[in-house]
Amino acid sequence: MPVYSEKVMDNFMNPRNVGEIADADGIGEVGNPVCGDMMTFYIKVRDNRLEDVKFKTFGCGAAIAVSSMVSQMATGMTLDEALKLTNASVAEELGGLPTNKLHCSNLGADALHAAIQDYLKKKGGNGDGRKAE
Amino acid sequence: MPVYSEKVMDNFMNPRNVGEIADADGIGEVGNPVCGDMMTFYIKVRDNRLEDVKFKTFGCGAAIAVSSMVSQMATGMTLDEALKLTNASVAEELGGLPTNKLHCSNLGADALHAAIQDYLKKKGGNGDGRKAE
Amino acid sequence: MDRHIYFDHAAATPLLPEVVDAMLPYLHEHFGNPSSLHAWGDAPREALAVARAQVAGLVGAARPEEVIFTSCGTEANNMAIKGLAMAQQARGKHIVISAIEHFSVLYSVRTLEKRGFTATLVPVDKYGLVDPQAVADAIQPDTILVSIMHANGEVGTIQPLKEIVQLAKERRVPVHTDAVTTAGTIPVDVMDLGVDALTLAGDSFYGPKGAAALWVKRGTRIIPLLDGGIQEGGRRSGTENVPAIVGMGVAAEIAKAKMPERIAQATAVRDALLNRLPAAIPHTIVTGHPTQRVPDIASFCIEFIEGEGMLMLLSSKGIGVSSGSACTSRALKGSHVLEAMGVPAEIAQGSMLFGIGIDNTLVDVDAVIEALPPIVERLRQMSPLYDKYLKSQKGG
Amino acid sequence: MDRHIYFDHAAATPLLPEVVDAMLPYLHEHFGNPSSLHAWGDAPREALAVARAQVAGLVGAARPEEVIFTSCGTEANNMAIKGLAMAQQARGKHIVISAIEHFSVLYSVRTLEKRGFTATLVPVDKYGLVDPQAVADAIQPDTILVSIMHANGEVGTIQPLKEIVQLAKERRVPVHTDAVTTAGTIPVDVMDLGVDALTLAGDSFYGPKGAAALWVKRGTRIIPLLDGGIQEGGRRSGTENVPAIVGMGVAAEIAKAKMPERIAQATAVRDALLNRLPAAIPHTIVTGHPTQRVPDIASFCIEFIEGEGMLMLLSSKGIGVSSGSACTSRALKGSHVLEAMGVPAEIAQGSMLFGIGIDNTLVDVDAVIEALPPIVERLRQMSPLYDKYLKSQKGG
Ligand SMILES: Cc1ncc(COP(=O)(O)O)c(C=O)c1O
Ligand SMILES: Cc1ncc(COP(=O)(O)O)c(C=O)c1O
Repeated sequence: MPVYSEKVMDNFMNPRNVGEIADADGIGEVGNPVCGDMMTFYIKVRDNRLEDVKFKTFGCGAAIAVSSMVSQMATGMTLDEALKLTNASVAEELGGLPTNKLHCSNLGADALHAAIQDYLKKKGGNGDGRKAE
Repeated sequence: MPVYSEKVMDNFMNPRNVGEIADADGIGEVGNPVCGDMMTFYIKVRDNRLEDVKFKTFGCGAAIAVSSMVSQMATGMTLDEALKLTNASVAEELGGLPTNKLHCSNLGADALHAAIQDYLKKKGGNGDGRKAE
Repeated sequence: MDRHIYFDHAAATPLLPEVVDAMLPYLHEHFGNPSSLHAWGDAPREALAVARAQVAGLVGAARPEEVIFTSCGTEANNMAIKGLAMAQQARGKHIVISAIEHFSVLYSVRTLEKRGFTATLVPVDKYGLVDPQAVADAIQPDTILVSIMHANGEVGTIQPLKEIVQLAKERRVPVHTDAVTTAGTIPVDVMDLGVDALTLAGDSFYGPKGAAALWVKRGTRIIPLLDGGIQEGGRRSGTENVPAIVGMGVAAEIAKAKMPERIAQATAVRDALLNRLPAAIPHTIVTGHPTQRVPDIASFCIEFIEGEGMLMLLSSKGIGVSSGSACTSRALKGSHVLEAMGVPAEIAQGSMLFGIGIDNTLVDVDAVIEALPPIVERLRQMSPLYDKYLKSQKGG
Repeated sequence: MDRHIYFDHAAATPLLPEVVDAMLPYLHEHFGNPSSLHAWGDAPREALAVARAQVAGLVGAARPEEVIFTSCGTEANNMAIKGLAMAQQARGKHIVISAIEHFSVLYSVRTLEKRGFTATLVPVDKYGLVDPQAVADAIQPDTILVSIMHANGEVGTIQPLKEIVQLAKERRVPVHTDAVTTAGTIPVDVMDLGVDALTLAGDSFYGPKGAAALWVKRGTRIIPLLDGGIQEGGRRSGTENVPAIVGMGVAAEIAKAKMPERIAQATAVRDALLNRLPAAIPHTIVTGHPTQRVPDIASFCIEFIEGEGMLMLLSSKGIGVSSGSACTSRALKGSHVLEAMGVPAEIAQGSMLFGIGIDNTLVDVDAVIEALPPIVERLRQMSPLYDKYLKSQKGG
């Protein structure tokens, strides 16, 4: 019995959207290598939608698979939709995670949300009148 | 690995001198069925020697083997020799006993000694001047 | 030995061929550690999950995770008594058990008494039955655990456990039961019984030595007995004995499937022994309950002689039985079970226990009925007690 | 998988064919209970005696009766710590251990702390070495037990145990050692070491799971962990796991006979790994002592990445290794051993442990040196830490 579901393994072995976006609209970094996991998400926003999502992740197989899955799920979403993306839906989409790895899915959603917050903050700071929710 | 040595088994399976002596010169009874072992020894004395020794024993295999061995060792001994017969020599003669069964060899020697004491007491009581040691 | 008739299944059961076959891959290629994250961990991890479900299935547990594998029934009982009591000690320090519990329960309680706990030992009647009301009456405001065995391994009496549990629950006291004698033999359903924890052992139902289990209802707090790593959900550390656990799982599944036919077969052999032995040997007493007893134990006391001699002479005829508790026959103490049932100590010395197995037949009973009477007679001829009895009869 | 290269012998060892062969009769015809007094008990009882002598022989014990069989190393360690401490508590309640003990020692001590004991954890240096003088200094008038492992299972560092024992003896404090990592691998002699109790586990030297032992010097008082019957001289109750114990005995005998050749072979493989891996992969640190280490452990930290991903990708190439403690790789905590050695937490996340076995060769090392660098490179490309490092280099 492998520790991870097939879908987790696929996303771990062949992670999608690894990398960074040089001129990202928002960057979110969560976690801490001291605790074993750290994720950086990069987003490109166009018409209030996530046009591109990339990540770099330091962490276990689950952390990498979660990052890959979050990036795929988020791409194309509106910001509001992406902000509503939950750890539970990520874990579900991955066909489940071992209980002791569920925190990885929290981290994935958190990193994405942090990148969006970063974008909203910067945008607010640019003076176009839109405030961070 | 059998629990008992060959010699114990032989004396248990084919105990020598089982029985009672109708006109015994001395009878010794030790132990208590409540504790699991009880032995009765009967002796016939002639010229200060044990001419005949018989026993009845309620107890484990070791108790029966010890009784058999004590009866054989004692037969032909002078009373003094028989009184010096120890539990250790009985156990040795049997090729050893499991540690948790060593008390059986005590019982065997004790029963024999009790029978001799009984004889000596009766004799003393008969007024022939010899006292129990 | 001309014949080989094994009648001591309470002491050890032979492993089913299916059990050994299931174990072998885990002694060969699947030797890996179930905690290993690489490929070598996969098969052992899967095997543990399967065995856990099989064992849960045997006792009607809702969730396989409630099954904690241990190395033996003794460990499971120690864990249950010490672990449940220690987890509840803020609420109280009083424990209720019966007087006829297995030593692993009894002495675990004794150890807790050294740590400030107190205990009430509920008595049994002459059949070895615990009165549920006596358990209820023993419960105090500070009682935090009741442990009553499902059936006794020496006399086979089955306790009215459901009633006991109900009365304990009304008083909000959790109940553990040692089901080593029953699980795998008669239907045992943790939901139906209503217990909070239950001990079972694979080697009592044709599984291997080295695997047993404590089922603990979800939500029940228990302090581990073995501290360490993260195996068994952190409740029982130590590398899992995968081959033995696999064997226990398979044995559990087979026990469940074959239970009705096994019960029918054992009952026939048991009843033949219970009827024929006292008829063939005067001064023989059946111990245990006439009807409330497990199908695979026939137990007696044969008066005026001691059990060890009997069983060794029977062994020399190729027949294996035991005397007193199979597990403690070297303890040199009279059975505390028979004592609690009021059997006089000298009579208890002649205890004889037949543990009936799946291969025993009525032909085996014939062999016992043929072999045993001369052995008893021979030992009685040697016995000063019998002597006294005969003389008293003559005198009287 | 194209190749199968198992390099995780610290987590599990395959059973030797001789070991399985020796076990089989006890899974078949010799299924009896060693406590049984009839013929079915004879072979199992004999087998236990033989295994006890074999295990005693492996560790230089004077008397086989000093060997207490347990179900696993964890149980032996729990028994040692709790049993020795509880037996001595009238004299004091302070325990000295090292900071890098196995969790079964560490958490046993934690449990005792809840029962009023206190403990000093002696630190280690960057190589994982305990300073004997630091142990001596930690000893207080109320210290009743010192437990220092013989060698650590994660980094392989061998402790100066003899010196530690000598200093403890001068202060009249008994010493236990967890020798799971060393017994069966390098010479371990209880007399020479001078210890009072020693833990060893059969499954660390090609024996089966389910059998381990605590050797306790005659005359040393110890309170049982498992209360109950009369097995193991009353010190460890529960039906003995005969097949596993038999297997451990045979494995012990073979380990002793083949020790020199096994050491030579493992050392060659270890040294190849220790030399070639850091050369092939930049930013790789060897953990453990440069010379005072067991022959069969090569351990590293590979910077900027986390161990689990590495070992899973290696597994997909047919290579089995582990990260952190084999027993605890699912605990999700950074290794307490590396932490105690002062390895920064993020570097400790990249720990990688090769447990070298009797079948590993230099060809296996070639395979690792071929497979691992691209895996590391790939994970580093994904790692934000590596990114930061590279940018800092450019910046600097
Ligand atoms: C040093 C050490 N001690 C004790 C143990 C515990 O052994 P087990 O898991 O067999 O209980 C281990 C396990 O690997 C170990 O490495
Ligand atoms: C009722 C009962 N409970 C517990 C045990 C202990 O089992 P083990 O010896 O496997 O530890 C026994 C042993 O026969 C038993 O009969």
